[in-house]
Amino acid sequence: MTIRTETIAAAVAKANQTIKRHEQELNAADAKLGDGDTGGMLARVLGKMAEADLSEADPGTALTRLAKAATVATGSSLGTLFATGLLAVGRQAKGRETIEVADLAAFVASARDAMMERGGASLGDKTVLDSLDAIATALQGKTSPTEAADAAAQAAADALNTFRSRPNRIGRARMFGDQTIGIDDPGMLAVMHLAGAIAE
Amino acid sequence: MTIRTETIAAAVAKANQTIKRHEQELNAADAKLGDGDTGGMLARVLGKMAEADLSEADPGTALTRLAKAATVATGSSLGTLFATGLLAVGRQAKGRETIEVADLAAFVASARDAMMERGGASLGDKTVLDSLDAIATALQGKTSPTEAADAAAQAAADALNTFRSRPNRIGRARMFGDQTIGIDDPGMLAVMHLAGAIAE
Amino acid sequence: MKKLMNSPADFVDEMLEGLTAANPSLVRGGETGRVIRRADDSRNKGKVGVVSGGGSGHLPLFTGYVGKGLLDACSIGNVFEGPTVGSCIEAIQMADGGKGVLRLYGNYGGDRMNFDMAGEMLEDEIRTTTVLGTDDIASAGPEERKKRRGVAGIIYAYKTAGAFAETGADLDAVTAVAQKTVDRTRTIGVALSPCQVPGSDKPSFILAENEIEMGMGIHGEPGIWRDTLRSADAIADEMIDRLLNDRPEGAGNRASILVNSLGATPLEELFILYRRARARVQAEGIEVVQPLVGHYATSMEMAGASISLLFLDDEIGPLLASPCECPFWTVR
Amino acid sequence: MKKLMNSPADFVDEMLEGLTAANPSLVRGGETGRVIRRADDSRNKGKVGVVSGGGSGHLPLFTGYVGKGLLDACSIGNVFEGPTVGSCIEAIQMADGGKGVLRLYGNYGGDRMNFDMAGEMLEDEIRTTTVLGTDDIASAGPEERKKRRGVAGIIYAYKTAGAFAETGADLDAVTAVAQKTVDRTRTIGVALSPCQVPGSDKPSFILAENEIEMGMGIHGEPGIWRDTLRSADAIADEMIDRLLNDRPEGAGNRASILVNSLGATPLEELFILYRRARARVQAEGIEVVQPLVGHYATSMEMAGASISLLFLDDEIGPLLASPCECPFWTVR
Ligand SMILES: Nc1ncnc2c1ncn2[C@@H]1O[C@H](COP(=O)(O)OP(=O)(O)O)[C@@H](O)[C@H]1O
Ligand SMILES: Nc1ncnc2c1ncn2[C@@H]1O[C@H](COP(=O)(O)OP(=O)(O)O)[C@@H](O)[C@H]1O
Ligand SMILES: [Mg+2]
Ligand SMILES: [Mg+2]
Ligand SMILES: [Mg+2]
Ligand SMILES: [Mg+2]
Repeated sequence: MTIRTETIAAAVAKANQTIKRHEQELNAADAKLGDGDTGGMLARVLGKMAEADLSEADPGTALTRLAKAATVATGSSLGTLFATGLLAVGRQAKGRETIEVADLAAFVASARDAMMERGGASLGDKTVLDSLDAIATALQGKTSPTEAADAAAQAAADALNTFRSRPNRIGRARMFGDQTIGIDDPGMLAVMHLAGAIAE
Repeated sequence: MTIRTETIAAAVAKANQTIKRHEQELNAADAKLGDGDTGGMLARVLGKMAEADLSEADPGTALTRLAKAATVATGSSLGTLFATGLLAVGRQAKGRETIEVADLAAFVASARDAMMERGGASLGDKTVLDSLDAIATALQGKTSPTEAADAAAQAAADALNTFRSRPNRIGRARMFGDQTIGIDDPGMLAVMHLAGAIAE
Repeated sequence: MKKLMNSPADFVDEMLEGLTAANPSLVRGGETGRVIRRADDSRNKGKVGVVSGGGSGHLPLFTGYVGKGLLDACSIGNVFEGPTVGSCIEAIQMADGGKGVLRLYGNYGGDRMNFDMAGEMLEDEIRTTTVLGTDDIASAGPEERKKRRGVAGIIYAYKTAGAFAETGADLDAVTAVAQKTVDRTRTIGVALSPCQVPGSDKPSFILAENEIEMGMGIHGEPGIWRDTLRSADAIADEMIDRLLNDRPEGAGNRASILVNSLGATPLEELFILYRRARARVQAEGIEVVQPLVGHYATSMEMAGASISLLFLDDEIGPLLASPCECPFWTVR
Repeated sequence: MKKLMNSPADFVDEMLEGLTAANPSLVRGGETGRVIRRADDSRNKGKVGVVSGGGSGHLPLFTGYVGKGLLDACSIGNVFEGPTVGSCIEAIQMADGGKGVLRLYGNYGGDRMNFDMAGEMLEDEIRTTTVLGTDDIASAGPEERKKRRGVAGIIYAYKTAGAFAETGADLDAVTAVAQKTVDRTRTIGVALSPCQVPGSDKPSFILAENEIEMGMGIHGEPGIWRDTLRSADAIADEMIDRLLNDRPEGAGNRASILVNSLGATPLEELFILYRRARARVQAEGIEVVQPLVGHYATSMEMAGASISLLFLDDEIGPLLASPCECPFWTVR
C-alpha cells in the first residue's frame, strides 16, 4: 500500500485527538522532570497541524506545511525537534506523488538524524530520539501498513519500558540526574501515544 | 495613699507583663477589624516604657518620659494616642512630688480629652476613649488605692461589655460598619487588660 | 508565609540600610534613623519642601519617592504603623529650605496624628501645610470623600507638587497643586491574596482559593464585594466603571492611568489589565497620557492590583510630564 | 493559583499588547506578532544589532530590555517555551543595520534550536554570532560551565554588548564583550514558592510550608538543597559563598551585585538581602559598584530571589556605567 497526502492528513487528525486525551497526563509526566508543559504544547502543535491546509499538496509538500505549522505554534525543544523531523522527512519525500510503506524505516531514520543534529542529544540520552530509533529499526522490512503500524507502536512502547530504568541525560531532565531513573521521559511517552494512535 | 514615681514604675512593669501575655489575643482581635497589630505594637510600646529611665524624676517628669518612650516606639494610632494621654497627665502632675488617689479621676479625664482632641473621635465611637471615660467616672470620689484600682478595672470591663453590641465608628474598624457589632474593640480590650493588671 | 528576613524587630531598619546602600541618592538621617532625605540636600535649594511619611511595607512607597522633582524627605514607621512624631519632625526639618514645607501623606489615623503633632511642635520655626491622600474610592462614598484613605494614587500628588516646588512656587501654590491633584485622582484595588506583617503569626486576612475582594485596602481593610475570580477584562471593566462613575468635577478629557501591583502580582498580569483599562478609558473619549504600569505602591507580598486615574488639566498635565528622578520613577 | 488574566491562550499576546501600549519606545512587530523592537528603528543606525529572545513569563525579561544601549529586538515565545523560529528570524532582521547581529540569549534547548535555525536560514543575508547566557552556578559544576542555564545575570551582557554596539564596534568585538560578560557573571537563586503556567492546573513545583530550595531554576528545575527557611543573612551568606567560590579567573576587585525578585518577593526583602550581600562582598576586599535591586528577571508569581555578581574589568566596567534606556533600566 502507498501513503498519500490523505493518509497523512488522517494520521494527523488521529494524533490530534489522541494528544488532547493525554494532554494532562503528559503535562504531569513533564512536571516531574521539567516545566510541565509537554502535553499543552503538543496539543497546541497538533491542533495547528490539524488546521493546516494540505490541499493540492503532494506528500512531501504536505509534510513541509505540517512542519511549518508546528514551528509557528511553538518554540519549545520538543516542538521544534518535531518540526525538524517533519522537515527532514518532507525533504526526502520531495517530488514524489506517493510514499511506500517500505520507505518508512528510512524516513523515520532521517527524522531521527536531523533531530539529533539539531538538538545535540545522542542515542541513549532517554529522549524521543531513542523512541524514533527503535521505530526505525522495527519498520525495517515491513511493507504492509498494519504490520508497519503495529511494529512502530510496539517499538515505541518497548523503548519507553526499556529506558524507564535509565537516567535522563539531556535538557531540563538531565539536572535531576539519577532521580529520573524509574520515571518515563515525557517525550517518549508522547511518541508512544502517537504511534499507538496511528496504529489503531 | 499617695502615688510616687515608684508606684508609676511598678504599674508600668506590671502592665508590660500583662500585655506580653495578651499580645496575640490583641492582634487577633485587631485582625478582625484592622491590621492585626494592636498587641504587637502595645507590647513594643510598654517594653520601651519599662526600659525608660525614671531616676530622679517626680511623677510629672516620669509620665512625660514615659510618653516620650512611647512616641519613640511607635507611630500607630493607638500608640500615639496613648502617648498623648500620658503627656496630658504629666502636664497636670507637673511640679508635684506626689499624686493623690483622689486626683486620678481628673487625670484620666484630662487624658481622655487630650486624646479626643488629637484623634478626632467622639465618645460613643467605641474606642479607648469610651473605656477611659468610664474609668474617669468610676474613679470619682475614690481615695483608697485598692478601691480605685478595683473600680477602674470594673469600669473598663463594663465598658467593653456595653460597647460590644455597638458598631465601631472610627479608624479602620469604621469601614466594617455593622459587622463590628458583637466584636470587641481591640483598644478597649487592651485597656481592660491593663486596668486589670494594675488592680492586681 | 515565608519571608526572606532576619528578626522581625530589625525588618525596617535593615530594609532602610539596604535601600540607602543600593541607592546613593537616598540618605538615611535623623536621630530616629527613620527618615530618608535627598543626598543633594534640599535645604539649600531655596525651594518649598515636600515631605511624606507612612508605615513600612509599601515599597517603593513612601521613601522610594525621595528625589528631584518629587519628595525632599520622608519619615517611615514600622510595618503598617504611622511614622513616629520624632521622625516626622526630622523629615520636616530636613526638607525646610526656609520657604515652608508641605506635609503630603495618606489619610490614616496614626500618620495624621503624628504629622499634626510634628507640625505643632515646629510651628514657631517652620511654616507647614497639609494635604491628605484620599484617592481610594472603595473606602467611603463620594459624599464622604474627605474620609477616604490614601493608596497608590498619592504618587501623582508627589509628582505634581514636587515638580511645582522645583519651579520656585511658594508654599500656598504648591499646596494648592497637591490638593488639586488629590482631588482629581481616583483609585480602586482588587486583592487576590494576603500579606503577613513580619512577626505576626497570621496573614492580614484570608481569601479562599479562587476568591478575590474588590476594593480591599492595602492593609486588608474591607472592600466592596468578595466573590470568585473573574476574567481580567471583567475585573478591569468593573474597576474602570467605578472610577469613571466617581469622576471629579471638571475631569476633562485627558488622564494618566496607573496600573499598580500590590506586590506579588507580576508585570504580565498588570499589562493584561492595562490593555483593557486603556481601551475602556479611550472609549470614553479620554486621551491616555503618561501611563504607569508596575510596582509603585505595594503591601509586601499581597497579590492583586490597583488602578488609578489622574484627570489632568492644563496646570497639572505639564507638571506630571516635567522631569523627576528617584530610584523608582524617572521622567525626562 | 489566582491570576488576573483572560483565556490562557491569549496570555502572551494580551501581555505584549499592554506592554507596548504602556511603553511607546517598544514596538511590536513581525508577522508573528512575537517580536519587540525599538521604536527608533535600529536598522538605520549603522551599528551592530543585538537580539535576544526567550519564553514568556519572565518580565521584564526579555522584551523589556529593548532600548538604546541594550537590545535592538527580541523574540518572545509562549510561557516558558522558546521563541518560534519565525520570530527569531524576524527579530534578527529587525536588528540588522548591515553590520551583523549578535544573538544573545539563555542556554535553553528550545531557544538554542530556534535561534540556530533562524541563523542558518538567514546566513546568506545577515552575519550572526551567538553568545549564550550560562550564569546559573546551580545548574552544573564549574567543569561543565558551558552547560549551565542562563538566568537573571544575562542582563549584564545585554548592557555591555548593547553599550559597546552603540560605540560603533564591529560584530566580533561586540560578541567578545558579551562573551566576556557572561564569563564573568555568576548567579544563584533561592525559591520560596512556585508559579503556575497559565492554563496548567498545577503549580510548577511544590514546596512545603516553610520549605525553600537553594539553586532552583526559574522554571522549577531542581536546585542544590531543599530545607526549611533560614534567616535572610544565612541565606545571603550561603549564596555569596557559593558565588565567590565559583569566581571566574582574573575576577579582580570590583563587582556589581544584582539582587533580583523571582516575582512575588517584595522590595523590602530584596533590600534586606542586598544589605548583607554587599557587606559580605565588601569584606572580601571587592568594591561594589552599580548595584541593582528589584524585579529584573522573574518567573511570574514565584517567590524567592536571585543574587548575581558581575566581576568587572577595565573594559566592561565603563560599558556597564555608560548610558542606556529601556522601560525597566535606565543609566545616565
Ligand atoms: N535536545 C533534545 N534532543 C532530543 N529530545 C529532546 C531534547 N530536548 C528535549 N527533548 C525531548 O523533549 C521532551 C520535553 O519536551 P518539552 O516539555 O516540550 O520541552 P521543554 O519544556 O524542555 O522546552 C523530553 O522529554 C525529550 O524527550
Ligand atoms: N482616632 C481614634 N481615637 C480614639 N481611639 C482610636 C482612634 N483610632 C484608633 N483608636 C483605638 O486604637 C485601636 C487600634 O489600635 P492600633 O491597632 O494600634 O491602630 P492602627 O493599626 O489602626 O494604627 C482601636 O481599637 C481604637 O480603640
Ligand atoms: Mg517541558
Ligand atoms: Mg491595628
Ligand atoms: Mg497599624
Ligand atoms: Mg517548556
